[in-house]
Amino acid sequence: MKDVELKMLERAKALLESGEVARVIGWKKGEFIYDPAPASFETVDELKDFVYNWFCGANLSKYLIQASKKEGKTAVFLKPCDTYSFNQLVKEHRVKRENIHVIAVECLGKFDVAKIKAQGVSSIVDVEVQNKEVKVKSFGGETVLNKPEILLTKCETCQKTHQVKDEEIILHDRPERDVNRFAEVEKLEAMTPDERFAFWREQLQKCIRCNACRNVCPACSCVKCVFDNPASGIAAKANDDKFEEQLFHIIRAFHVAGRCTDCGECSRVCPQNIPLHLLNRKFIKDIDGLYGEYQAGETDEGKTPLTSYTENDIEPTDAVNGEAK
Amino acid sequence: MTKEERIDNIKRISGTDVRKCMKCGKCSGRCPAFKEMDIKPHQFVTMLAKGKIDELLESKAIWNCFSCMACVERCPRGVAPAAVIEAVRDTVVRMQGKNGLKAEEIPPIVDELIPQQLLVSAYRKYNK
Amino acid sequence: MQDVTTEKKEFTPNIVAFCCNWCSYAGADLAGSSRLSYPANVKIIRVPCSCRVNPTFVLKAFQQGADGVILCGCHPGDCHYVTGNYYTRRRMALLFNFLNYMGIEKERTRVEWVSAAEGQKFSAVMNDFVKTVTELGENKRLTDLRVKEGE
Amino acid sequence: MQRIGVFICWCGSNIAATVDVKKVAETIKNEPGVVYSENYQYMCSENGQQLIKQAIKEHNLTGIVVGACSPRMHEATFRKAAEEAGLNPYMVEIANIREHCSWIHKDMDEATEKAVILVRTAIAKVKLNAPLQAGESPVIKRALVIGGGIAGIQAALDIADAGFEVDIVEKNATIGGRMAQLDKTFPTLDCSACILTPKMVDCAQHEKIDILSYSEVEEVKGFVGNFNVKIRRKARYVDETKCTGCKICMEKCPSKKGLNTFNMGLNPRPAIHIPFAQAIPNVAVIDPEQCIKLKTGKCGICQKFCGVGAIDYEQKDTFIDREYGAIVVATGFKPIALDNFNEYGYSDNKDVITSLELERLMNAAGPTDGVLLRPSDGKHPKVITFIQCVGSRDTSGCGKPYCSKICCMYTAKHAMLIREKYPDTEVHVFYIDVRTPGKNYDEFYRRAVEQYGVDYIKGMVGKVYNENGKLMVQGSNLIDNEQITIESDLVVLATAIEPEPSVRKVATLLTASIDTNNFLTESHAKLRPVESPTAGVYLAGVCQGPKDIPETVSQASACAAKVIGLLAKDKLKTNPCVAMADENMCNGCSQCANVCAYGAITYVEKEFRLGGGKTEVRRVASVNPAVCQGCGACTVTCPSGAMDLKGFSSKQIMSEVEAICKM
Repeated sequence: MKDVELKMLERAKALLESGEVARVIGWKKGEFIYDPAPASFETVDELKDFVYNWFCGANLSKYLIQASKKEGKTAVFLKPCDTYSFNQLVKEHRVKRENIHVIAVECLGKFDVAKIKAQGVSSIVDVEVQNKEVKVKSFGGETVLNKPEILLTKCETCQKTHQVKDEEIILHDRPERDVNRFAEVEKLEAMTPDERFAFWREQLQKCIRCNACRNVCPACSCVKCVFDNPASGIAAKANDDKFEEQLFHIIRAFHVAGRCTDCGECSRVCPQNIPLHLLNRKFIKDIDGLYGEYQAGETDEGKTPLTSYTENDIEPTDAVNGEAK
Repeated sequence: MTKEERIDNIKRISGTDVRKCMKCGKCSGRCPAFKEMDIKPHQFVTMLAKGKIDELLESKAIWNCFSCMACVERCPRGVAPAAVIEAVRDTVVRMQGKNGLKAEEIPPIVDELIPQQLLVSAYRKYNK
Repeated sequence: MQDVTTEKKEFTPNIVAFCCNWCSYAGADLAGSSRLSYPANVKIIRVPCSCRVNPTFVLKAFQQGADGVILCGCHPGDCHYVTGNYYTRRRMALLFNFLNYMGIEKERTRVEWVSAAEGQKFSAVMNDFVKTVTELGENKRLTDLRVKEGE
Repeated sequence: MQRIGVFICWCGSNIAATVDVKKVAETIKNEPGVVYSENYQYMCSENGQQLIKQAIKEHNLTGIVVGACSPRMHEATFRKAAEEAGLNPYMVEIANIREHCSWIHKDMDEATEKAVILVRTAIAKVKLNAPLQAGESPVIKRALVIGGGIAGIQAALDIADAGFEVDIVEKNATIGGRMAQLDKTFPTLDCSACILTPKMVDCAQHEKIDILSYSEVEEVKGFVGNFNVKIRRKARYVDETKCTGCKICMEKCPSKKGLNTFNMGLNPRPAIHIPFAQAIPNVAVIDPEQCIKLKTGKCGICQKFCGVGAIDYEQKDTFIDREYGAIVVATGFKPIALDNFNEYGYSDNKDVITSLELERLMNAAGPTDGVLLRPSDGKHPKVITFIQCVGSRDTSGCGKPYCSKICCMYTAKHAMLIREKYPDTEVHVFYIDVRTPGKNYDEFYRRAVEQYGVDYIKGMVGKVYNENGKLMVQGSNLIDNEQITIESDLVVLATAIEPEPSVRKVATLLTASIDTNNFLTESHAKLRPVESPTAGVYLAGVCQGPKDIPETVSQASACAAKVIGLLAKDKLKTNPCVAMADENMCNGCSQCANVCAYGAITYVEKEFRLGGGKTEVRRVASVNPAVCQGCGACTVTCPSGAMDLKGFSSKQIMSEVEAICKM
């Protein structure tokens, strides 16, 4: 991972020094190794804080909405999953493709520090990875963990590849993987309606309406959100009843339906650990099942499933009955 | 059972809505047993609709019907005159109390001249 | 405050029907002029096209105490706005599936295509929908309890 | 503060019978915002509207709600009344307490309670109404007529005589339609060609009329006043401008085995042909399925003999794009297929024919040059039996549930003409009811019975079977309560008629509503019988329902009157309830443009002040109010709710939902 970071640093310096770009968007060191934060570097010496390690899970494409409006070009490091969101933002004219210099950066999966801590390791200093083995160095010494167990949820089922790039920094190829990302969704669908209702009641009542999911989601980047627009009739700042907990997440999932690239950021940032990706994946599974395979963000133009139709789509009643287990 | 109840009972057994008949006469036009019948198929439907079941119950026609279902096949309004005739016949047989024809009685009287149709029709008529 | 503990008032569901102005609203009018009755607790809101119905309206109806929401539109291919009902069909198929995924009974929501000449069908659909929702009982899973107890 | 007036109509007893109108008006009085609440027997009457105008002036109302019949009936009436009293017409809302309440509920309390809720819902909406101004859009002064039969011809002539340009698009090689195939017409026994062909010639010679024969409508865009239509000119393989109609090619063409569709397939015709003598345009057409040259590349005889070199085997379909202000649909009808009616033996007996085939047999230009001969052996039929209602009035699923309306009259016509021309022929007619309403119709039918001795039998035919060369027609005679069998030489079936199948495609193109029998639905069965609910589309002839020639012609002229009324205007009021984007909230993500069926949404780059002197250029949607039809698809696709629909805004509908759910 260090070799990739070095190469990225080199490229960032070169791009800034040559003036080809006005800024580079990447990650900067946080307090610890496991909390790097997205950052914009305008000058070479700012780059001393630059970092790219196993904890850089954030999807940087959303920051490009503002960046592409600024003067001069912006370079950005995009992991494979981020590139789908980037394409989707270009398709929706939120990001001007010509203002962005995309550097496709290698990603072999990112770690979830909560999962490492859950295995009893604390005060992590460094991490070394040898394909499936992860050596975690901490004050208490060194422990070896199994990589698949500490991956971010979104990385567990990741089969994504870079969809767009102006240049790339890929030093190790990633093993092919065949995994059913809808397993969880199918498990839920297999439940009875009462069990499903109980499951989601239990999850959604944890929602504190902090809007972290909305603020991080590339597809959820309206100039003014419908929940902040009094003319919409559903404007609200807090969930002061169980209905509004459901309403917020149903409408958010519906708005991103057909546009959500399944980048998993919503679940990653949710402070209450609500598996929000299971909501979006349900829409994705239904769209694939009812209207044909569709992966948002594979291209940067054309219509989405909810803004297109065929003369003989399935009738809603059959869709629901067909689906209901 | 009052007369009204019997009328409704016959209507229910026939399983057909006699008011849908538009009096076109196609059923009678097609009925092979028309000549022997004292009350014709189209009359059955109209008289049942009007509730005049006494004549129907005493009629000879309920026994002449072959149950060949040509009238049901042809009716443009989806009415089933044969079912009405059969319903009246069932009522008469049930009113007699005994079950006219038992299955085991058939083999001895069967010979190769009897058309299959007649056998089925006889069984329908007398075994209730 | 309605006393819930005593013998429950025989449950009559509250149904909101969104009808498109060109076909199903005209179908409802024809059902009216042909005196084809359906339960009084079905109330119709006129929208220019079934594609005007936003999922937020459907959810708002449930929040305000509706027990069933039905959308009526023109038969696909006959839409006055050419493609309106094609989008409705996709949106509602996905929304209903999603509500069902969240445990909301799938019988509470329905889409029916009723043309201006189908008064008979409109009345039959409404009677059937009210019967289905009545058997299902009151909507307890997607509603704002304050609204029910409050006003 | 809102000052809302509510007017509850009795509609005579239609509403008052099951809704306590006084109680409704009383309860509504204490609704917040309501300053005036009245009930009256007939709100739509002159003094009903006077009541509204007075109330608006006296109580200076800011909005009114009328609890009455469906808005589809009198919304325009009440809007006009409000406008005359100085109130913006779009500050009016209708609560449908008749069709959706009084007429379908029997219990007084239940209906009254529902009426109150419906009125309350309308009040909730009117409180959020904004005054709207109808926009304007130009009218293109040209009409399109789809279908060149008598309906299309009559409509085109009337419109053209008013000075407007008209295009007739006819899918066959010649105009004339079904009427051209008839021999005589009831009730006057005029020869059909004699009264039709002069009108066809008028069309051809009228400088305002452009006949596009052998063509079909391919695409329709736009809306009333601004239709943009793409028309496909099918390849004739003959140059219309050169062909003189000399018919040498027809004589020389070796491929003669084709079925003459004009004569209902009763006689053959060559691959290259002119459908009938008086065809307009009098130009040949080649049937590609039958032409040896087009199928195998050999032959080409017609090209050799053509004096003017009009034959062109390379001709391809061409497309033309034209703009129209109004469209008349006159696509006509055809007899139904008789596959479900083998009890009449149509498919296995040549001498069991449909009435349209009889028209051709009796027509001088027909396959037998007007001499009525049996198709099987060409002999004179001595006994002819007619069977009425074949496939009509049939709810069993085999045929059509409706009465085809014209068969009783044309069967009486056929019977009369046969008895007059061949007095020694016996004519029987099996009928269920003879339906000959209107002027001179019943008298016409009675002449067949009383003067020409046609035997009308009240009863229906159960079976037609062939017995040693004779057609045995077995049926019931209900008057004599007998079953009779008539030995006939010829059996004529009065077959049900159905709209031309291609009308379904036309309906989809025009977004005109159509019913399950493929008849186009009129805007209002009694009050607007020749207009489709889709503005700018008019219906003439059997495409709207079974009818005879006199009715078709009057409907065609009615359509023409409507079209002339429309084209006479320079500007058309456009629907103000159109979409509108709030620029401050718009993401410029073009999801809305993706779902707009009319292409009414475009994008502009605009500068927005961010405060602190900084500005930002953003791409925002802008709706063209003249093109937008107000369907609302974009308002739901727009995640942020920036796109909203005037007259049916999200807030209005939300308030309606809230009011309607309140117990």
